[in-house]
Amino acid sequence: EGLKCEPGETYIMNVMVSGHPYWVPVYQGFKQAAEAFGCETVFSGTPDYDISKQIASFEQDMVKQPAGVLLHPMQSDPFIEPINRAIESGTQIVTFAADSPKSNRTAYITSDNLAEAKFAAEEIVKQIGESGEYAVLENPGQSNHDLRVTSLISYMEDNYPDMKLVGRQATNQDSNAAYRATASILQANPNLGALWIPEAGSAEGAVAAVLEAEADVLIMHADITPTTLEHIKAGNIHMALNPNQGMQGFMGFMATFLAAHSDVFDPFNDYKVSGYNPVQIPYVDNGFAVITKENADSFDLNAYMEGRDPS
Amino acid sequence: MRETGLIAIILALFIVMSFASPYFLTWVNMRAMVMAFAVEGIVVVGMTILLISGGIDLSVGSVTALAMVIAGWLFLNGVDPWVASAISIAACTGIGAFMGFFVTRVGLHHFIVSLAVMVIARGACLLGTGGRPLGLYTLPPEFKFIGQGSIGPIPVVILLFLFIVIGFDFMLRRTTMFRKVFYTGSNEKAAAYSGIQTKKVVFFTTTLCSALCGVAGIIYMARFGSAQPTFGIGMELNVIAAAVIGGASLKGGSGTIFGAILGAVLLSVVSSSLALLDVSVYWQDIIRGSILLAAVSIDHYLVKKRG
Amino acid sequence: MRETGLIAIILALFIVMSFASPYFLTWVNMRAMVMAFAVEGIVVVGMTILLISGGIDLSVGSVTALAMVIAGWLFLNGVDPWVASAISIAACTGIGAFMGFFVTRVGLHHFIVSLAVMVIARGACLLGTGGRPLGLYTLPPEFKFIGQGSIGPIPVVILLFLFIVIGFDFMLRRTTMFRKVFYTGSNEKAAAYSGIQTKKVVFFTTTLCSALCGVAGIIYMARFGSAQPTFGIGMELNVIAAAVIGGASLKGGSGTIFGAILGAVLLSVVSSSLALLDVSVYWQDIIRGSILLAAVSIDHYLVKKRG
Amino acid sequence: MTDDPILTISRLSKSFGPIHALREIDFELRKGEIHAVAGENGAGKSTLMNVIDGILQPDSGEILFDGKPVRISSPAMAQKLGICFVHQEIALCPDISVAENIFMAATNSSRSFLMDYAALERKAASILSELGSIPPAALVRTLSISQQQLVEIAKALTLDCRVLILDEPTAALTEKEAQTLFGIMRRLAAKGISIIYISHRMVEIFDNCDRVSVFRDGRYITTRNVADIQPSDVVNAMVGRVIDELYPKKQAEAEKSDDVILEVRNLCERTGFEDISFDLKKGEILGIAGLIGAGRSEIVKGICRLEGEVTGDVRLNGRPLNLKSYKDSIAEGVVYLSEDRKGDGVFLEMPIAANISALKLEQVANGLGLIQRSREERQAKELGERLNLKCGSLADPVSSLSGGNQQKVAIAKMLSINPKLIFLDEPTRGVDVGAKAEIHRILRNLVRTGVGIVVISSELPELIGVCDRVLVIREGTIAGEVSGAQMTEENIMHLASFGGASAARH
Ligand SMILES: Nc1ncnc2c1ncn2[C@@H]1O[C@H](COP(=O)(O)OP(=O)(O)OP(=O)(O)O)[C@@H](O)[C@H]1O
Ligand SMILES: Nc1ncnc2c1ncn2[C@@H]1O[C@H](COP(=O)(O)OP(=O)(O)OP(=O)(O)O)[C@@H](O)[C@H]1O
Ligand SMILES: [Mg+2]
Ligand SMILES: [Mg+2]
Repeated sequence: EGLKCEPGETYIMNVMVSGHPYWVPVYQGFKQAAEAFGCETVFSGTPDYDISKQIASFEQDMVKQPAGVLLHPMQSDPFIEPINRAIESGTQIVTFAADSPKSNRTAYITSDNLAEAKFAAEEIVKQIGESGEYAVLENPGQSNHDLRVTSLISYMEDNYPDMKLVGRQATNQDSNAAYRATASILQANPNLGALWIPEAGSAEGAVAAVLEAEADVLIMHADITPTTLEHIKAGNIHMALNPNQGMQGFMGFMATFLAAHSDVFDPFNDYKVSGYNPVQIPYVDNGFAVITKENADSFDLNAYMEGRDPS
Repeated sequence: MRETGLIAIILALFIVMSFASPYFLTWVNMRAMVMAFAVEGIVVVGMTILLISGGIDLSVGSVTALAMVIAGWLFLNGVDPWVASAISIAACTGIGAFMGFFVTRVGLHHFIVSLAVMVIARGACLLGTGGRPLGLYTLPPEFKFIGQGSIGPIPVVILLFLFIVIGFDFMLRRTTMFRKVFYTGSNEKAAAYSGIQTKKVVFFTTTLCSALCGVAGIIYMARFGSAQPTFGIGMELNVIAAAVIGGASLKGGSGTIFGAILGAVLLSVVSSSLALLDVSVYWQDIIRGSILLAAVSIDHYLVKKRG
Repeated sequence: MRETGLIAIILALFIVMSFASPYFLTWVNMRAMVMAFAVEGIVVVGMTILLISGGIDLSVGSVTALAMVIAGWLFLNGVDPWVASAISIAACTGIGAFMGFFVTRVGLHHFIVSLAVMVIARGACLLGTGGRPLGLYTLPPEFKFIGQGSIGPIPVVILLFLFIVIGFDFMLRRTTMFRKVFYTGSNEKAAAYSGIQTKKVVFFTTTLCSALCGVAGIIYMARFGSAQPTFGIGMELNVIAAAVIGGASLKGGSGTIFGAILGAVLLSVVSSSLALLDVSVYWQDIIRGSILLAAVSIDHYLVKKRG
Repeated sequence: MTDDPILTISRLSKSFGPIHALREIDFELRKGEIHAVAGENGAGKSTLMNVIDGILQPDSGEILFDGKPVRISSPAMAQKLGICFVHQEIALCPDISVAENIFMAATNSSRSFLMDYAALERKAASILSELGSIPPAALVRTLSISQQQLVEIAKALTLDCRVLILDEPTAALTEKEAQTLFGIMRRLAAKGISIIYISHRMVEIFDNCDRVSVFRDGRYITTRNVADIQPSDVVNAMVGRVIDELYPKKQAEAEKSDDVILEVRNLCERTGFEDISFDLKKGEILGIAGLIGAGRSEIVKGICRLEGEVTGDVRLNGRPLNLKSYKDSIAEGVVYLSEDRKGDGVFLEMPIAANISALKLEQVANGLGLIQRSREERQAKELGERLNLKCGSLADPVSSLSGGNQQKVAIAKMLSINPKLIFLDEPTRGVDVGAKAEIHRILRNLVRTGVGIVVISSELPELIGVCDRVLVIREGTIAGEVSGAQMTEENIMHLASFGGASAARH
């Protein structure tokens, strides 16, 4: 009765590249919320970076008729039809970290990449001044990384026209490629003041190059790995912006669960005649954490996972 | 038949799975499984023919993505989607001809030429989209039909797939034109001595493979209603693996489309089964690789035993 | 010398680049460029020898990552880092032996065996780390020295790289043991008819390649102070490309380590140059692929012309 | 036969880098004649044929076909003119059936869209039945070299040709198949088809050909009517000097010994042969004869542990020979020269010197296992000179050599380790008269120093000329043995075809 799961009521979290550590704390948040309501959870998806396989795994999830799926759709449009079909057959779908806006999913939980980029830009300006040189590494084709980079660049152009973008290299999360690219950027731009990196894998290589060249460059990046964490502690990386993955999973579950239990809610609108789910949450920002020397110890994922079940 | 062992292995997997999971033998699951490899299966056809002729193509993933990007870009710029698709397939065919030129005229190895083209085509995808997927939900429904529609209970994608597979399988077995592909791959010199223009044959198979990537790209576009510049990364290994599991030789001269498709089925069934059984992701790859190795070993043993 | 053309192309690139950018010919840039391919260069050595013997290995990227993960995991569990490294290299050697077994005893093709092992090793990386990178900054400084230290102005990594390259280049050219690798790859049957135990040779080269991946993984670990389960995805194509550009034949029987390293240099110089010139990322792949194709064509032309 | 030429070649030259394979060659082929081409190994015979077939392009010179100048740009074009070519080196598709191989050219030019496998196999069977028994549906990969040679010939016979080129077609054929082939050749010639026939066997030339052209060092020497000359004239023209005797003196009575070098008892192999027992005595050269597929090669390979799972006793110089692999065999000094030089005899793309040293690299290495280039080259040079090897540089790949010279490399490889016992399977396959005599002399000298020699040959005159005793194999068993005056072609052929019992009745 009330907001509680029936025995066996199951919620699935479906992602692509399911071995990626990013999902680990998200799933922990998802699971913790589910436990609070007595629900079961499954971590699903495809280990590959392959949309056909993710769609197949999503459709296979449906065979089990779960109450809801928290979905990270690898692409938005291809999932419209599968999502709508799932909802028709009684499974509620909420998207996270990537959206399928034209589908009937009831909610979307994500980090605000623009806010991250804006914060990073302001921090860079605060540290090296309003006129200086900066460079970015990027990962074209991956939308959240792309957004972090492009919005930082346009924010700088709009607000700090004297900040000069001197290098822009694709490194695709490969630390060795990042090492090579950073080394070259440093060579070509002896006055480089700051480096913005949209993910942690490239940051590891970039730090190695900066340290080797003994350059005085401010490094900021998004996401976190144990190695960049240590570099933050050692002062080699200025700070990292880490999306609040726990909140993403927790809110993701809440939104899915609430959509599946929408019978508790009778809002003042047309949902009964139009037939949509009354628990619509267009957009939830899960926020991000700023990791610095001071708070770094709280962001050791391995320490966090000590004694917890990853699946 | 060369493929008997493979069929037995797949059947065994089916039997095990239908006991392991009540969902396995459902219509929805079967459809999802076939849909997951049908379009890639079209590329497998092209790759198999190319392998038989003694070539190889690492660019299939990029070229498939480029097909989506070209057609999508044209459509967004006002071109009729059917015309855009035709142009895109023609462009992919041109890429194949470009590779064929470097292989047959300049004399480079397929591996290195297609590797370079893989990088170039991926770059072209990025350039054409600015790295962001193109949303194509405005594609007209009659176009989307080829990717999303069904005729009766059978998705159009699967019908297209079967049409291409059966057509090429028949031609490869029975037509004089495609027999030359075998001769060329088996011993290029012997084929040339018999008057076969082996360079033309290799040029043809190289071009055909890219053209089929173009077709696959268009179907993907209709199916997904979008064009993703990063689509198909790593596809080449999957596709080659399917052909090799199915009995194609990397040295050229042997292989069948039927076998290659069975190879693709095997890979797909294993992936789907692991997902269906909720095997931990941390174990999935290990199991997947081990099953692959075991299946190929068993098949090899059975083929050898039969002589 | 087979490599003259390649050297000329690299020199030409150097000359163009030193005009295009004043930073190109600096000591720091040169050092960074060498550092960027030195460790992968060790894998190139193993791959070249394997290619000469007629094999191929797609698992190099995963096995290198696994080397990092095994050593890192042991270290985090209290094992002395040197011991952990030795165990890790031994484990990689074991993986090579495992592949060698399937190739020489079961009779499968290198391609499919190493593809399966590529998947399995990647899975093992995920399993060993839970998908999370292992932070290893607590590695003792004398261990980190092999990845981060310098002797005089020369980084230890580069010294190790040179040591391995020169050592194997010499052995491959001069020792009876490695000559048998050429015989086996050139014509396996003729080698068997010369009393060479070709299976042992192939087993050896397969194992050696994985062992060198182990060594590379350990050096990477010391260099980056971390073990990333996703490290080295796609490395195999780069490594094979380097060997092939350097004149190794995918059919076996020919190739040199010197040439393969020149191939790696070429790929690395092109990448570094594009970064140094700040070429738009959307154009980089297109330019990179085109230069690769042009370089291989020119080299091929020069080799052919010389006869 | 008429005097009208169908093919006229004038002042044609072709070089490979520094090597002048053909220098201002003249050649004329008349309608309906069988025209032999003779010359030492490396004289340029195959190169000329490759030019005629459009595989190679000449550097200069003119080709007239049917009186009209032509440029033959590819084998396809040659086929259109009606030129068919049986290559010296077998070039078949291993993974394809015999029938498809035979009709590859027909398939290529066929206008029909679909294959008609039934018809192919039917037609293939009828052609093959004339030549020997080969199942048309078998994959070529499973055939022995001699059978492949027959398929290669069958291929050319299916074509509608006006000029048929046969480049040493009988090198791997036994007498019986060779005679069948000659019959076919004469029938074709009678129909007006012109045939170019290349062979190092003078008997074949003089029995079957109308005219003979001789080449030496890439130069055209002369063309004569066979009726007007003697074999020795041809040999003299080829070599430029007189070869006094083709075969060395046989074992003298005084040299006979009862010491047994090799003793074979009850050797069996499940699929290949059974109950093979024989002795090889000191001082004798033992020959092994038999029809195609009789199992001669298999027996010898079985003894060396190269192939098959063999049971039975083998003793070398009185000691039991317990070999596990061919490596052990080499260590014991027992070596095998393969009949399939391209398939398993040489490393085509590796240097000549590296080929010759392959059996025992330790011989050219120092104590540390490092190969000494100079020693390797010296070894190759010495053996090359002994065998009259014609090559540019010893660092060149074997593929750049003429067929006969490749064979010499394979022989040099065997000799490099100073073996105790050598099995030679078709040792002089494709080797010219001069070098052949030289090889025979070397074999005889080796025997005198106590080395055991067993020769398998399909060329009966060679067996009879070189061996002191000949074993005849038929369907995997020993059908009989001949020696001394009994060693005649008739006796051997009879044993090979009908076995011992009927031979006794003879
Ligand atoms: N591809 C090649 N590259 C370099 N040299 C070659 C090549 N092919 C042939 N030659 C050389 O050309 C010369 C003529 O060779 P060819 O094969 O025509 O001789 P042949 O008369 O057929 O000899 P054989 O009786 O041994 O078959 C030889 O010196 C040979 O080494
Ligand atoms: N690789 C193979 N696979 C299958 N059968 C083979 C193979 N090699 C040889 N054979 C068969 O084995 C039998 C004996 O072959 P072998 O080569 O020993 O005969 P041979 O007396 O030396 O005759 P020749 O060499 O003239 O053909 C033949 O029937 C042949 O077809
Ligand atoms: Mg010849
Ligand atoms: Mg034989």
